Amino acid sequence: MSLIVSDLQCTRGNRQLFSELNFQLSPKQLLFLEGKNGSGKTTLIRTLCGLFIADKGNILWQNQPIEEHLEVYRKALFYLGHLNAIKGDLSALENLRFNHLMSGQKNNDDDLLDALERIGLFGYEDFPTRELSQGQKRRVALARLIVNKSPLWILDEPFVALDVAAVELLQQIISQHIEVGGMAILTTHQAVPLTEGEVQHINLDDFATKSGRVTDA
Amino acid sequence: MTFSWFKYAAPINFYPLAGKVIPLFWFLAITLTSFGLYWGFFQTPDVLSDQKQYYRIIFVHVAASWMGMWLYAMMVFWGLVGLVFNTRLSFMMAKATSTTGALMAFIALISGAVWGKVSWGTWWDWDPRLTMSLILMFLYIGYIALHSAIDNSRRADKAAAVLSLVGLAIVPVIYYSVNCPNPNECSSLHQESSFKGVESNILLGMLITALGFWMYSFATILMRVRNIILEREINTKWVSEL
Amino acid sequence: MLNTFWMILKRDLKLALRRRSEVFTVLFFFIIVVSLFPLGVGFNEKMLQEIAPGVAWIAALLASMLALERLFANDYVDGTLEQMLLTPQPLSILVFAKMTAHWLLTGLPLVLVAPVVGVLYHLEAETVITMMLMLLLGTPVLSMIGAIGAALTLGLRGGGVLISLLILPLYIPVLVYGSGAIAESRLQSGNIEPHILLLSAFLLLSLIFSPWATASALKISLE
Amino acid sequence: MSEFFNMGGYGYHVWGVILLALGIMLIEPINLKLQRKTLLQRIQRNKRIEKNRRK
Repeated sequence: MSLIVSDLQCTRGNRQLFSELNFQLSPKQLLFLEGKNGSGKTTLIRTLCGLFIADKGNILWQNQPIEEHLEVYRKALFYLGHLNAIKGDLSALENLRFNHLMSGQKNNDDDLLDALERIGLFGYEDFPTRELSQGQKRRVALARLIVNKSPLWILDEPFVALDVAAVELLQQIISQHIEVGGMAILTTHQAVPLTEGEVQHINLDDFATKSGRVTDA
Repeated sequence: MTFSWFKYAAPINFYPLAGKVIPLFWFLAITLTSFGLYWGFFQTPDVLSDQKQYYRIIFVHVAASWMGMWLYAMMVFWGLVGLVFNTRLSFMMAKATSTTGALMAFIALISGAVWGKVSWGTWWDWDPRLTMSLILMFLYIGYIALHSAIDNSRRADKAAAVLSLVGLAIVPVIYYSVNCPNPNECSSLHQESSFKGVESNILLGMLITALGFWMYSFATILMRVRNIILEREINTKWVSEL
Repeated sequence: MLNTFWMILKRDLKLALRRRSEVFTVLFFFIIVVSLFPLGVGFNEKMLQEIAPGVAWIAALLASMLALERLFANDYVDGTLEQMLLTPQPLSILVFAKMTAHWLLTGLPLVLVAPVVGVLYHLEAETVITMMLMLLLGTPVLSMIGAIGAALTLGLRGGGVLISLLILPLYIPVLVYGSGAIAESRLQSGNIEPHILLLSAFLLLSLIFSPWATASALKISLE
Repeated sequence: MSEFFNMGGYGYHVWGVILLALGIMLIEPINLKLQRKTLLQRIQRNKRIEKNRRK
């Protein structure tokens, strides 16, 4: 079970972002994506999720191209972007339950309530989330990580808008996920201390096409 | 040397090829259109059974409305090719076709209205043919509006292609509903064939003019596609070396 | 798969019930448009009866258009749509659930409020029943074709006006047969069976194709 | 000759349509030519900018 990316090349608009990108991610590995603004971090993440189609290259999950086994891949994938994907009119519990079920996981309200408690929302479970603060909303979204059983996590700037306590908690959650054999891809400058497993770094600036120009197809 | 279609699917190779054939299409367009119109005006009777000399509007009207419909189909075709094979050039072809198609639909609409004025005494009559050219015009406008509302050219191309496909799927239904608004009165729907009882001289004029319009459409579509290629590939090496 | 359908349908309905005003906006828009027409064209009873089918349908087209922009926009803005695209469920089921919710919230209320049109335009009971029947058959088509437009214009500036430009021409068959049947039912020898068959065929056609077309449009818009 | 242009009294309509159609069909390619000219100018400008940058 691993994610293999080979010879990936992506273009956004008329600008080629990166090319000849290769890496492999295996269980108990944590990958940090780095790069300047506009180096294509978000595009790469969207490509890895199968939302954006690359010009060239392969993304293999369990040695099979993801676009051919989308259902298998998406069951294994958990993605969280800048947006929280929560509805202000629904309560924290309702939001968590809906998102959890949608990603094809089993529902158990006790687990969900435990997760909300662990992320620090005890007592807020039934509040409409529009009444929560920015940081609390982010916590509702992050609570999904606690109950999630997917092996591959892709998190785009997960530490934004969190206070110190929440950052610590999230670091713990990620490190636990790695410990039990999970994989994670993160775009962040925040270090995550691991108890087990190894860390990879990829700087997209190293893969940028020199002049940022489209080469002739 | 074998001619490779795949080679010419790349804008860099297609651009010079298109440049070479454009004059040929212009030559054909001018010759055929002038010959068709000459035939239509000089080799045909002045008066048809019930219609006077104004019937000569049809040489333009029929050619333009055929082109309006054909170019829509062609636009959908290129969009579909683009969606299936993900080739940039086919999307550019679809985009280039849309403008010429809209102009043809516009000419068909105006000439149809003038025709209505002289033959029925009114600029507009809700006759199925005229109504269809109006709707065709709307479909072109929708395509162009959607394409120009999206900044990202990749999304614009694909979205417009899907829209045109949906349009093509619904056009037969629209056509039926316009031709037969009351299904009780047209259980045996049939559109009188445009060719029935038309004098062969007139038919010949119409066909040749339509062929000329066709060549004209190719010429302008290729000219526009060359512009689109330049615009979209302005950052590439080969364009900067032109 | 059926589970997913129910889940999304239930959530969309729940959300709408927590913001009831949005449902009523569409309904009152329909009633206002319908009641403005007589003020513009005069109160002649005969004429009102004549124009009622067309007016009711055009008001229905515009009302369902009004709510289309929001069909995916809210989920797009807060990231829910992106998450939905990433779930293992087939996107067309998801889309179909959202269309159904849209119809239940904007199409069905119009069917139920049709008798008001009957009162305002002096229509007979039979005509009103035909109107309700035709609205019942036609409004789902509006939601389904409209969803394609909503998906294509997702997140664009001025998306609302653009949708109408793209989608209104495609509504023509519904308008023609929907109002044609109502007009026909006012005749002594009126036979609306062919209208019903044609509209049902169109409904079936959109049931088959529109979830799929909308799903591919969403993928394009979110790429 | 004038009889021909008169078209049995429908001259304005017939020739109006023909002129309009040919007019549109003339303006379109001219417009495309102009568009092409500005594009080529832009490309030349880009080239100069590039050259100056290298110096």
